[in-house]
Amino acid sequence: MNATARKKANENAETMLSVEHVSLSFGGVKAIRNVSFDIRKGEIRAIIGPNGAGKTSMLNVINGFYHPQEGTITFKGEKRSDMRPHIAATQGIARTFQNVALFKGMTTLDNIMSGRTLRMKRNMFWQALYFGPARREELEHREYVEEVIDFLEIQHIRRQPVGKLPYGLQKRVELGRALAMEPDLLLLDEPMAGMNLEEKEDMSRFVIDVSEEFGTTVALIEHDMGVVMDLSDRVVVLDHGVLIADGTPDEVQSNQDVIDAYLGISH
Amino acid sequence: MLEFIIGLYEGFLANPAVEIWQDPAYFIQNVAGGLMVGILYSLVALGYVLIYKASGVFNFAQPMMAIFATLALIMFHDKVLFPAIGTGYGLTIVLAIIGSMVMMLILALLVERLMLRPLVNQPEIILFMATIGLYYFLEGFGETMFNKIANSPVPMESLGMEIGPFFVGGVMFQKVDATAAAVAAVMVILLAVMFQKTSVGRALRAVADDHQAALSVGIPLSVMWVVVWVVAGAVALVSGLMWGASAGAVDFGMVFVALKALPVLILGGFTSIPGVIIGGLIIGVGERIAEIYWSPYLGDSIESWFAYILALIVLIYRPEGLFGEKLIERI
Amino acid sequence: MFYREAGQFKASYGTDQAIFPIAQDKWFVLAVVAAAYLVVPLVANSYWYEVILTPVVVMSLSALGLNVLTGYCGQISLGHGGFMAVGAFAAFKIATAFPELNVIIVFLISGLFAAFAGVIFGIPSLRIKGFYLAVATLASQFFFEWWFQQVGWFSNYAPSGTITAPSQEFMGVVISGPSATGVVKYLIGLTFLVFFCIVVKNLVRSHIGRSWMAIRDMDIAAEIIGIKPLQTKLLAFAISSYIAGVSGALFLFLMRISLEMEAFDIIAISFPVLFMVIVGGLGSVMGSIFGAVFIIGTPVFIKNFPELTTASVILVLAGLSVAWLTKYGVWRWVPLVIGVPLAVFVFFQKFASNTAEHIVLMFFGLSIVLVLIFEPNGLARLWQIAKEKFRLWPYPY
Amino acid sequence: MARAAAKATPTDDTFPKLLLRNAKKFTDRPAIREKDLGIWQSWTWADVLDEVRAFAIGLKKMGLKRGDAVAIVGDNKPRLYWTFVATQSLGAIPVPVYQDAVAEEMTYVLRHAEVKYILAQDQEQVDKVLSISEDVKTIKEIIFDEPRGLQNYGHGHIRSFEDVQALGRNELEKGKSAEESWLKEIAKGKGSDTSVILYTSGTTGTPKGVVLSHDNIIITAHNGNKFDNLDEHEEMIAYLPMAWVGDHVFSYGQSYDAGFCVSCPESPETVLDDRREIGPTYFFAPPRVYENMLTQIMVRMEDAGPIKKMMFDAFLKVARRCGEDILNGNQVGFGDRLLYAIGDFLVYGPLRNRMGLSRLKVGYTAGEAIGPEIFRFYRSFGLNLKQLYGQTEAAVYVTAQPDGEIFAETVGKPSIGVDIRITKNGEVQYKSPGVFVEYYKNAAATRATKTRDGWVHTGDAGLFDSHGHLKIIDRAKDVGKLKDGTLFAPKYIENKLKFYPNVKEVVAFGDRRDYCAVMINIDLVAVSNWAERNNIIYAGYQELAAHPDVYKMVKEHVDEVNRSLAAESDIAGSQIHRFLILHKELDADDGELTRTQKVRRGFIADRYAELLKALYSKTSSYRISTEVTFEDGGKGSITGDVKIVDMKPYPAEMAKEAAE
Repeated sequence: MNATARKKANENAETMLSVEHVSLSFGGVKAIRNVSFDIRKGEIRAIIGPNGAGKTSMLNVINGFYHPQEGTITFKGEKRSDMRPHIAATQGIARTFQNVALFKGMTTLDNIMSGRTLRMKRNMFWQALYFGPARREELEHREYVEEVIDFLEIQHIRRQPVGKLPYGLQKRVELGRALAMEPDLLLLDEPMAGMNLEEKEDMSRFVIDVSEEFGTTVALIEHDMGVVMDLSDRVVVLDHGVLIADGTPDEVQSNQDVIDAYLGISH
Repeated sequence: MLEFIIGLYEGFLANPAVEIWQDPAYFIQNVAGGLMVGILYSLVALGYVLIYKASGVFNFAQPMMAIFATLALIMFHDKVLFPAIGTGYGLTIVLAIIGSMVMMLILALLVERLMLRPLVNQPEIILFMATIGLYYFLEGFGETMFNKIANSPVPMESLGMEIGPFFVGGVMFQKVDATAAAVAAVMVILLAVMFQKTSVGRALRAVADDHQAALSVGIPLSVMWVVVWVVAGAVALVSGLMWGASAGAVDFGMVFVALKALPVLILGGFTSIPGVIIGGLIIGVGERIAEIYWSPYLGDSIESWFAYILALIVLIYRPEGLFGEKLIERI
Repeated sequence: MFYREAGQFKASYGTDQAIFPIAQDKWFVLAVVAAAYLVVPLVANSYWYEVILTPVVVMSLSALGLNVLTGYCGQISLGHGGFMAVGAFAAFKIATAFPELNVIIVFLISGLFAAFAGVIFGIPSLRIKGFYLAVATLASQFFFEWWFQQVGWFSNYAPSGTITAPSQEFMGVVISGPSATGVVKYLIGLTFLVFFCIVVKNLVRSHIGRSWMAIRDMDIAAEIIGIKPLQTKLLAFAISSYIAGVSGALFLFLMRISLEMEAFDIIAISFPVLFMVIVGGLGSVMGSIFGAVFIIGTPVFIKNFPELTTASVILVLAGLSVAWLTKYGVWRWVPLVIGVPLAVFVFFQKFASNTAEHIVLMFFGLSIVLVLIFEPNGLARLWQIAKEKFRLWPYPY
Repeated sequence: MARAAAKATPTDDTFPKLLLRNAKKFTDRPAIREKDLGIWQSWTWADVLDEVRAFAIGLKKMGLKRGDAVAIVGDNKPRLYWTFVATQSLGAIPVPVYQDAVAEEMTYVLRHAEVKYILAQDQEQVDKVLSISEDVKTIKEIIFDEPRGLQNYGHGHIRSFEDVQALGRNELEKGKSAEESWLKEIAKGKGSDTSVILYTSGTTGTPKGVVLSHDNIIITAHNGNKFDNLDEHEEMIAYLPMAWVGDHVFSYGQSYDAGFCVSCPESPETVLDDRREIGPTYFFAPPRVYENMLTQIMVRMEDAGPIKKMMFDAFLKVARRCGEDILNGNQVGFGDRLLYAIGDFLVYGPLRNRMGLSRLKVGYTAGEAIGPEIFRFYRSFGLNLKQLYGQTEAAVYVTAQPDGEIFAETVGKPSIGVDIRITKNGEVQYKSPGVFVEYYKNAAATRATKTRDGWVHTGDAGLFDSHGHLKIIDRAKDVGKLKDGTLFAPKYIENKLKFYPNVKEVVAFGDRRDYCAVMINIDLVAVSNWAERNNIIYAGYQELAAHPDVYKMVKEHVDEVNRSLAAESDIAGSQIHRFLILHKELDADDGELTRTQKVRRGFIADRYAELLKALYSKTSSYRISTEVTFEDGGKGSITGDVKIVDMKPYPAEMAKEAAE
């Protein structure tokens, strides 16, 4: 199914997340200024913009790592202005980082298993005995994790410590950890940065498959325009913390402000 | 319950206040004494800050270096060559100081080559643990080397230091303490100037900010490290001498007092020279006052932990210390 | 060489996630445990029990506790002796207040007090990281040192502050106090060690352990997958201190019988246990035991075999010079140039009793630095590498 | 004699009936395993019956009829094996297709067999089938095993295995009738029914569809099991192409007959690890697998430390001296036995473990002659490796080596139930219960291969030795003569050279020529490793192949082969006079190798005609440009100078002296 077909399917979908009039500044430096946009259920939403446009800050606001000074965020109908990252996780927001943020001392399997932490309820005493419900729970989650591993085709590195893996695979493991959370909204911060062409193609396929097979809503930051145009249903363009365009890839591509921003013309 | 609170109020606030009111001279004398001790804490802590700022290493062995350097000086001054056996010839104080500094230079070179260089790019916590290893090594090595001269007094006369009390406005001070404080103050000013004004100092600051950047502007990292460890060694020698002078004799047990510099360090912030000065004064005065006025209610020798708890409480509110640089976590 | 893994396939996740998925490993460990229970009591004498065996099991347990906090959760602590002291004093108070209560139960209860203390002093860990935290943990160490000495109630108002483990019989066997035999004390300690090794191993391979390691490896990412930092760290503090408390109680009841607060000070306990964990291997259950064996065994070795010590020190230094062959140029001779005369000198000192202690200090310091340089993951990692070599045998890779 | 061994009775004369029997007899024993999601998922015989029943009834519901052809294409997976028996239970005919077949090969097979239903393992195969569906009008339905990426192939004729099973289960829930009528269908089947059509990969010309009956396969499989005492406790790993007769007979036929469990690897890349995990007791591999394993061992041992290397070499010698005798149960001195036992602990045992063959009861090699040295190497390490000689047309077994009677240069005695005769022109012919029914829709070819009284031409030249063991020299048509009349057996020479780990492929020429000359492919893995150790810098295969040092090394190998040839009086004259190292690796994609990695000598002679000419001239170097096909199907060309080296042959007598 191509992007246009998906777009049609999503047009009437409900809004999963909406960002309203959000501003964020660090000690006087304004990172985001009065930005509003929404993400619909099931779509792939790209956030693009030149360096320093505030894209990563935007993701950090969405998953509670930064606290905006102004504005609100409505996620699944619940309005908030502030939140802690682990609460965002509880509500169904997962993310990956621009510079891979894996647990270097753990294996691929353990890294992805750690994505299931929120769903594991057995207390310490059962765990200490590794018996009964705790063991069953652990094995059930292992099964789900194995499906993620299968999905991302990383069986062969299952038992390897992630610290020693090549960069492209690390990114894949990180995506795996986010998927293991079974999130409603998946935030990907430059999932293809630093990859070669083949790895980029693989990653694009995974992103599309995630959207189609799991029905996960995806918001991604990406520099590679080709990738963005292929993958995404709708695009938000930020420049110097200001939203300068919002629409389908085609609309955005022909927007004069966007072209200027990318050519470096100051306003 | 109410009685308990009243008890607390009386014990910790009312009664001390009354006592202070009744005998202000005693209070002032204690404050002054606390300040003197505090400046010595600051001096030891300064050694930590120097090394941390320049190389990112939290050198746990700093107090051990102080004792080591001081004992080396005493050795050179007293019985050079075979201290462990107890024979040999004494040197003049100037030569002894030079000898001691040469030893610190050798130590710095060895540490840089054999410990820091292989551990470059390791997490700070690993380097920290390595310095605990250095601490043990220096203690074992020093105890073996200086077996016969441990517990010797600092050669006060040769250093031109006087013993005995003096009075300022009816408040009594020890000359030793005053000398120590004065030396410490001079030391601090010298270092501050060096860091701010000289090219070496600027280079050191560059190294601390960013190893890569420092390399790219052509500063040889290893040289800088040796320089800073030698400077820290000098600070260690001075602080060891001052501690030894006020304590009467130098031995490895002194290290516990010197560890008091740690809360000073975290209170002031690892990276701030003014921070450790003020931190040292706060802790020096704080623990003396607490000891004097609160021990009737808490028990004796509160000093042993007061500094730590004070630092801990400050840390909860300011994790980077009073003057430390605020860490902004970026992802 | 010993491994014959072909045919050991896993048909369920249960077998795949076993502690020892390879049959040979499982049998080897079971054999070692069986030997510790059955063979050791047949051959050991009281010197061995007092100087090596009981100290090793007790300190292994203590190191295991610290490994939970530092090795798995990444929170470095210099206050471990304080928590052990809490356990020891709690056990002493409970055992003297309720003489009827079985000491085994006393040990388990006294751990709770230490766990509580651990949680209190762990609270700052939410905001303080790295060596700021390390220094902060010293606060607990010094505070408890002072407290237990200052308040007579803790030592039942003994004038010197000395506490002594009371005697108790269980099913006709003296299991605590001065008259308990070495073998009984050793077996009790061993049982505690084995039990807590299993508990910790199970915890660290569960989601709890993964949360700890996540916090250790990258706390920001951990938070983003929904791990609550404070809760997770406090749990590590609690479990670490609990085990420390139990080991403190064992330290009093099985090892020292009679002690003062100084026995738990930073030089006597906190640093050595930290060394055990570093040398043995951060984040390894097995490593805690290796570390304890190394740190406890080395002084005994040095005291008993001075000639061998001198020889092996020289050998190690020479080996070091060779190992640094390509890396450090002429500097590689430094360990030899300094070390050999020193070793010889020390040997001719005939090991005056305090000299031996100083040698031990030097040796510990040196081994920490060497371990950090050459194998930051400690002896446990070396063990792993050896195992891997045997699995691949005769292939080199 | 042939019929005497036949044991098929009406109750278990077809695979579906065997399945019913096994589900009853071995109910809870594992029947098949697959490494999936990190562990070995297992199905018992009862489970398999359950899965197959649902699938078969689903297929029936979809309209599969007796006699319809069902193609099966993909890697070895349980569901693909189940499709065989499910198809057979309805009287339809399974047609396995090589999973790496390119579109045109596949089109040919699907059209020729008039395939109506296709079981494609994954998206890749489905895409391939879809790409040719225009050309194969008979296709009605595509069923896939692995749903990954196939969610949106949303038209009615593509569905998942589960969907078909759901159809069947739905029927089964409605009442007993569905199952009863299925059982009735099974009962209708008889031994002489067509069981499977296997398309031969075709060394020459278009593939031929070999029709094998249930009797063919079941009786042969049963005899094979009896020959090696295989029972339900065996473990084996299915990793060879399902369209190849070997896999069909070993992993399907013998498994269903004996009731043992077959394990399917996670993916083709993980076969080695999977084999190590399973530890098969019964193992089959073509010689190249053993060659690769040996190369791997030698290469890795080269990197071992000096002490380890010394130990390895020493025990290698011990094994060479007495290993085979110990395995064969011959008299061996105590000293050697002791040394061998130590060697077993230190070297042989661990190596068997690394290869995953610790538990091996019997291992076979066939398809091509294996180098005697390689063969002996494995046997001396305590692995009961044996050779067999077989053909698709015979449902594999023609001859096999019985335990204890192993001679490296022969392929053993006639298998149970097989009669063999050797014709005057040296060709081996056989007659057995496994002899195929016919070539599908190709009566002419059938007639050309199978005589009216049931003897089959093998096309191989061979002879019986004094022990009554068959010795295959070469393809009957390939054995030739040099101009001076000396016998020239190209494969014999090629295999001798291929024993060296550095040599991957060899093509020998000499028939009706003045002398023997060879083209060589070096083994990139082995040689690059060697190059690394010797600090030889190279950019790729071509540069490495042309390197003077590599030439020097290969020259030594050729010289040794010449010396050994000189010792054999009949063929001493066919020593290698000139050789060259090819500038590119021979590749199946370029048609230089068959899909089973056999050298296509004639094709190569045409393709490199200029080089061949150079071999038989005086030139010492030739510049050649060759077109190559890349993995993605694109084309390109490789150009380079190829050096040709002259060899000095040994006089027959002198070589003998040297050998003594």
